[in-house]
Amino acid sequence: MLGLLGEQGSDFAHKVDYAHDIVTIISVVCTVAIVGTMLYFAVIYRQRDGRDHETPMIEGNNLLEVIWTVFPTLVVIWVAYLGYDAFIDMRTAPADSMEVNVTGQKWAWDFQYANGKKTTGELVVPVDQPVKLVMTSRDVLHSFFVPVMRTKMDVIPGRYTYEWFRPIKTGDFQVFCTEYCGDLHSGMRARLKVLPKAEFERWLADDSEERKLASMKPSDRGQEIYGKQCIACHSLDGSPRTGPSWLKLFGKEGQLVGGGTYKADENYIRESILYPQSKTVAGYEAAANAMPSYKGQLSDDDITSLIAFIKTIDGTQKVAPSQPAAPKALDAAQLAAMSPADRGKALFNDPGNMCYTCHSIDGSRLVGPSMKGLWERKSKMSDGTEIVSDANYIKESILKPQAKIVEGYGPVMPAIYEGKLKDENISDIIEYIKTLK
Amino acid sequence: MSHAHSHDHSSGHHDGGHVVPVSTFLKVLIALLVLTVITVLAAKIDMGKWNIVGALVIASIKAALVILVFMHGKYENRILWTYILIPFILLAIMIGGVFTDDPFRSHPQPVAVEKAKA
Amino acid sequence: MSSHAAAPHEVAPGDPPHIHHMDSTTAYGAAKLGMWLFLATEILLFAVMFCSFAIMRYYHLDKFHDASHHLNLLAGAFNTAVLLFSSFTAAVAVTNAQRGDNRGVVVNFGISILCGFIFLLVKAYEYSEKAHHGMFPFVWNSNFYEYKNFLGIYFTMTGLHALHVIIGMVVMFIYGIRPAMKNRYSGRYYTPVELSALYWHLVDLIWIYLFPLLYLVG
Amino acid sequence: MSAHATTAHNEELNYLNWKTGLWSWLSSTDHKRICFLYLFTILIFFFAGGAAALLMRLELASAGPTIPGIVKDPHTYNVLFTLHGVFMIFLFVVPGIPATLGNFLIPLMIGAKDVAFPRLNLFSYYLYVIGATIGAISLLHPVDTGWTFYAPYSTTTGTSVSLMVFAAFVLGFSSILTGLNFIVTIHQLRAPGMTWMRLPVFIWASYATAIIQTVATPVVGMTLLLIIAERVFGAGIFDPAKGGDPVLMEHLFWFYSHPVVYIMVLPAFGVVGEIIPVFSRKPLFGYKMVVLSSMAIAAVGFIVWAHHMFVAGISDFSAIFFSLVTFLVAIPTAIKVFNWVSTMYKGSISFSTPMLYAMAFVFLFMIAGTTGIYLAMLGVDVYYHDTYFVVAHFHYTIQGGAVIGLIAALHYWFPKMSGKMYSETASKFAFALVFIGFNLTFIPQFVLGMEGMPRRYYDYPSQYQNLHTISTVGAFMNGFGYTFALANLLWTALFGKVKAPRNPYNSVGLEWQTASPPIHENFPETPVVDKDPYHYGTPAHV
Ligand code: HEA
Ligand code: HEA
Ligand code: CUA
Ligand SMILES: [Cu+2]
Repeated sequence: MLGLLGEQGSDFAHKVDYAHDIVTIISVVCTVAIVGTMLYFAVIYRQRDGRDHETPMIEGNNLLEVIWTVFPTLVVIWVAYLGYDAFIDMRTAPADSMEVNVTGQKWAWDFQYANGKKTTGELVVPVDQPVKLVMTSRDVLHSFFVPVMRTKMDVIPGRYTYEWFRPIKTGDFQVFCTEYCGDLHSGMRARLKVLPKAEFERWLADDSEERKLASMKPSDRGQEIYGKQCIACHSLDGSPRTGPSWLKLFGKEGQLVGGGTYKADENYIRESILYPQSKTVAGYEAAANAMPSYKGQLSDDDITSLIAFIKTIDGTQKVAPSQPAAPKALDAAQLAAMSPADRGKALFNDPGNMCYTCHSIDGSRLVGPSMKGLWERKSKMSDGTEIVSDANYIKESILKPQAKIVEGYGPVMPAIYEGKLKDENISDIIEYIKTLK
Repeated sequence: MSHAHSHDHSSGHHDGGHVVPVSTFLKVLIALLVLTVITVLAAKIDMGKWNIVGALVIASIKAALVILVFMHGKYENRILWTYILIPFILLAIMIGGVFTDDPFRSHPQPVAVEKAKA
Repeated sequence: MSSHAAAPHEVAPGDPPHIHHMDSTTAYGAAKLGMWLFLATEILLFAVMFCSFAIMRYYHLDKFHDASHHLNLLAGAFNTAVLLFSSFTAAVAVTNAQRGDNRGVVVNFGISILCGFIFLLVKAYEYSEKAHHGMFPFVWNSNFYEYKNFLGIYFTMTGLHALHVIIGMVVMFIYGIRPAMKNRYSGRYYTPVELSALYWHLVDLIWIYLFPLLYLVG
Repeated sequence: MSAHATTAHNEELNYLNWKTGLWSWLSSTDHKRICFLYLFTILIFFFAGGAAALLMRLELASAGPTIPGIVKDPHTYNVLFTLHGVFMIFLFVVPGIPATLGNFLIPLMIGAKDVAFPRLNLFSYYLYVIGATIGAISLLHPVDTGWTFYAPYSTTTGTSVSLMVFAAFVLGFSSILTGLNFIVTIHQLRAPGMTWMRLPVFIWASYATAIIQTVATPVVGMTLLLIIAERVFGAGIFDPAKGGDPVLMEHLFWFYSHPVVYIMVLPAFGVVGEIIPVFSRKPLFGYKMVVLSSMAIAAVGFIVWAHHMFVAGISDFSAIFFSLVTFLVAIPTAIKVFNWVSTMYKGSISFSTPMLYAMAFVFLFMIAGTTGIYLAMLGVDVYYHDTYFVVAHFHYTIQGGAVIGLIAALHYWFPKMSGKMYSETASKFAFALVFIGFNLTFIPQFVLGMEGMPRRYYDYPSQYQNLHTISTVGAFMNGFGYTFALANLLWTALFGKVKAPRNPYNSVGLEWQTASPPIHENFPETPVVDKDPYHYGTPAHV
């Protein structure tokens, strides 16, 4: 009715809002009536000309007392019921809920699906499907609050708690941490993405992310993990954050809290990741317990990669905090209904293909050449030849990226599209490129 | 106690307290020691969860004896009794309130994750 | 703990001290009510521990059972008897004071304080025994890690209780024994004796619950 | 005014000047002087906490870092709101009305010469000072836990939590001893004829408050000690990593910290109950019900604590139980509000500053109380918990209730306390600033809460920015208003020229029947009471 709480995203949101509306109306009416009466009395019984007038000695009235005891009692019973009613829905997750494991830690949210897929900072769920979040924490209390879903629950170390909701619309929504958890409490946010069902299924089955990690060289993979898990507390440029900087960390020696010394070799770093509490670098007493253990969270390979990355840090690296929200992926039915050029655009922007991360469409130079004006452009190759970018050239460049390299660019494009993109996909993409004049 | 300044402690002593004979105290001491022995013996028998109930009941009898006789509780007025009882009532409320929580908590389990496909 | 126990000089021994803002009957009632209120706060201090005990025991029932068997039952029972006896002598001291028997107050409170010392010695022995086995704060032996919840509660509760024993002994000495040695008390004035004794009974009262909970049922 | 029979010399001697020198104040056991000791100390912390609030508000004025020169990182912000909360709650508002006005008024209103244990009273004050000092020492490495000290954050963070909670423990004992003293005073030292049903409602409210202070505070004291135990030797009671239960800590904390909100507001209720009859020239409507409701609030206040924990992971059963009982508090509070308003019916109402504050109180407390009802509703609180709606709710209750009540009282009893009359114009101007500034600060925060803005956030998404900016503007106005109101009183007390008469408002209260300011032991001779309180008006009209 009043819409005070904003957009409704779950099926029980309207119950909460209804209870909220009712109590709002009651409160406003009561306040206006009481304060109004008071002001009315104040005006009509005011002393005139600063002179006292005679007043009756009224000491009370039993009937009135009964009325204003019973009336609020009835009102609060009503609103208590409304609150209870909405609450019970929130606590009763349907049996067919899709369960997702949620883990809070300072200061990020991790999600894991039944098929093993993991994400950080982004919870993706299908629309119209009840979702039950089973939550725990690695360090201190957190709280998972999704305003549009009208739900919230504390996340407690050593225990599991749950909350659930049934999204009624697709979209991108805000998630907050609402239990104070330390320095970056206000930064501990996440996105909730509600996708159409089919699209969600595709997203869930997609494991290219993991494969990408597996195919990377260790130090790059370490860098990737750093950007997701470690960046909040450890800088690369020597500046202090919650924890020590990683600049020239490898091999460094120093003092520990409590008197000992350390040398940052492989074993020390491994121990610090798995058992962060066991040693604390002098000067970081305040953060002694700040770091959660990554035991069971990072695999041995992950840790080896991180160490490989740490070995390379000399102050030149720049890593952006993880994951810009990727553009939307579409489902097959939607794709079929589109024009070839639009389809190509969608493929170009599909998070599974990620062409957009290296190729701009506005002429600017990213990792690879821009797509703007590419069609039938003449370019010089690294071996000195000149080539017109026609359909064959583009197709070859997608499937066998290392075959020809444009002068001035590195041989960095991964050969991952063969078998993944079919001929018709490629021709769609070419149609799209044609439009980028 | 409405007239605080009036002498409503009626005994002949100025301070107005009740004098309890030493023999009464002695009897109570013996009772307390006997009850202690009973507690220890009762604890040797395994009665499951009744052990703690039994122990607490006996302890409460002992506590009552101490309050009533050693501490002159028997001879005190209503106001004092109110304040003697309040902490015990609050203790009961505290434990009662906390026990509306822990034993009734749900224990959801995280979903078992399939081994990630290679 | 009445705030006016030190007698102004004009008062004859045995008479209540002169207080400027109330008569002595009111003062007696006030002091006693005040003391009982203070005892109420002490009980509530321990209430938190009892509540924590109940919850921790609920979660770690088996560990509590096992851990409680590591306590020295004999020492605990002996200490219970010592405290009960000291409580008895404290109660007798009040009767003494009411009858104007200042010597009795000195003797009986003296015995109570002595019992307090014995209690503390036995407690210290128990603690050192625990420390020896690594079941003590700061020197935890990881073998007993699973008893930590029980032992954590055990040490906080008994430690806090021991602190109260010490306070009680000091109070009985300052407000009971010292004035009594100067024949301060009589049937007309014995408030500090009664209040000190009340405090000592509380120490006993709490132990009455601690003993079975910690040593017996665990 | 025929009471001027005493000699000129005698008239000049009062509790303010019968002994002079700083030491005579610092070592005084006179309840009226102790009132001033408290008043000055708590106001220091009010302004310190207020300064922290203003810094917070500046930082929040826009999204992202706003004043990086002062609040240089999120940690600094976290420290600020912790200090703000701890100062305001433990050092300002809990000792607030009880220890200042309670001290001044209880003996005067019941016709006693002093409180039951004057030296204990002074000792409580020094305990307070010791606690405050320990708290100040902890500022070397200031705490960042929030005033709630939730485990396991508080048991693991590196800041000096142990010192700060120990400070709170000591402050707690100060509060306990004050409460104990007042209970005994009210029981034992009433003047002849001052029966229970003739006690002014401020005394009843103070009595209810004192009971809460005495029996609730030890609970938080022990809980805080357990946090220290957890930090020092790992007692394993609250820290889940050691098998403890962090939610147990929350239970124990709120077992005190809910009742504590009534420590703050009950005396303010009492103040309003004193002011309205005087300025309406009518007896307090339904005296018995007002008295009863104070006691009922104190009692019911002990069984509702878990309404702060609806989403803390407590069982659903527990949440439902505590939600239901929470609503019970609304009923006695409602009774009070209705009775105050009815008192004005057919009155002869004048609008001195205290009356304006009292009427503002009724308005602000309606908002405060009704938003409390939102929060007590389970489904709604799940949404609102730890959002700015809660922040706005409790600033309305504490500031709109307790602080406005305190300021109203300081104005109302000012003539008695200082023997001077303050300027009505200046105080009404300050009132307007406070009233407008306060609403401007916190109404936007209700809206922020509705939009889901979480509390204890250093930074926020930019959609919330406009409301935050308005709130910041209001905060400065509000702070200026308080400063002005209190400075006006201080200035008048020191340099004011207008002497106050014995009974400027023509009140029937016992405290007004003695000189302004009162003599050292209050009354030349013990008064005898033979009338009900608030016998204003003409009986014939019934
Ligand atoms: C002086 C302080 C004070 C007072 C008086 C109150 C009064 C009330 N409070 Fe408030 N509260 C706080 C201080 C106070 N509170 C603080 C400090 C916090 C937050 C702590 C923190 O987390 O940091 C808090 C938080 C808080 C919460 C937890 C919110 C959360 O964290 O999720 C809840 C939930 O139930 C609540 C409820 C109430 C209720 C029902 C009342 C009732 O007593 C109000 C009753 C009064 C009325 C209802 C008005 C009069 C009634 C009528 C005229 C009748 C007509 C009206 C109706 C029938 C609706 N309060
Ligand atoms: C008595 C209780 C009390 C009082 C009076 C106040 C007063 C104020 N409070 Fe406070 N507040 C709390 C108790 C109180 N608060 C508590 C308990 C919390 C929760 C803490 C937590 O989460 O742990 C809180 C939290 C809190 C927050 C939420 C922080 C967050 O969650 O991130 C905010 C935000 O706006 C706020 C603002 C204010 C403002 C603007 C005032 C104003 O009314 C202040 C008015 C200003 C003055 C009285 C100062 C006047 C001083 C000067 C003019 C001198 C200026 C000098 C310099 C700047 C050097 N408070
Ligand atoms: Cu995590 Cu706040
Ligand atoms: Cu509350």
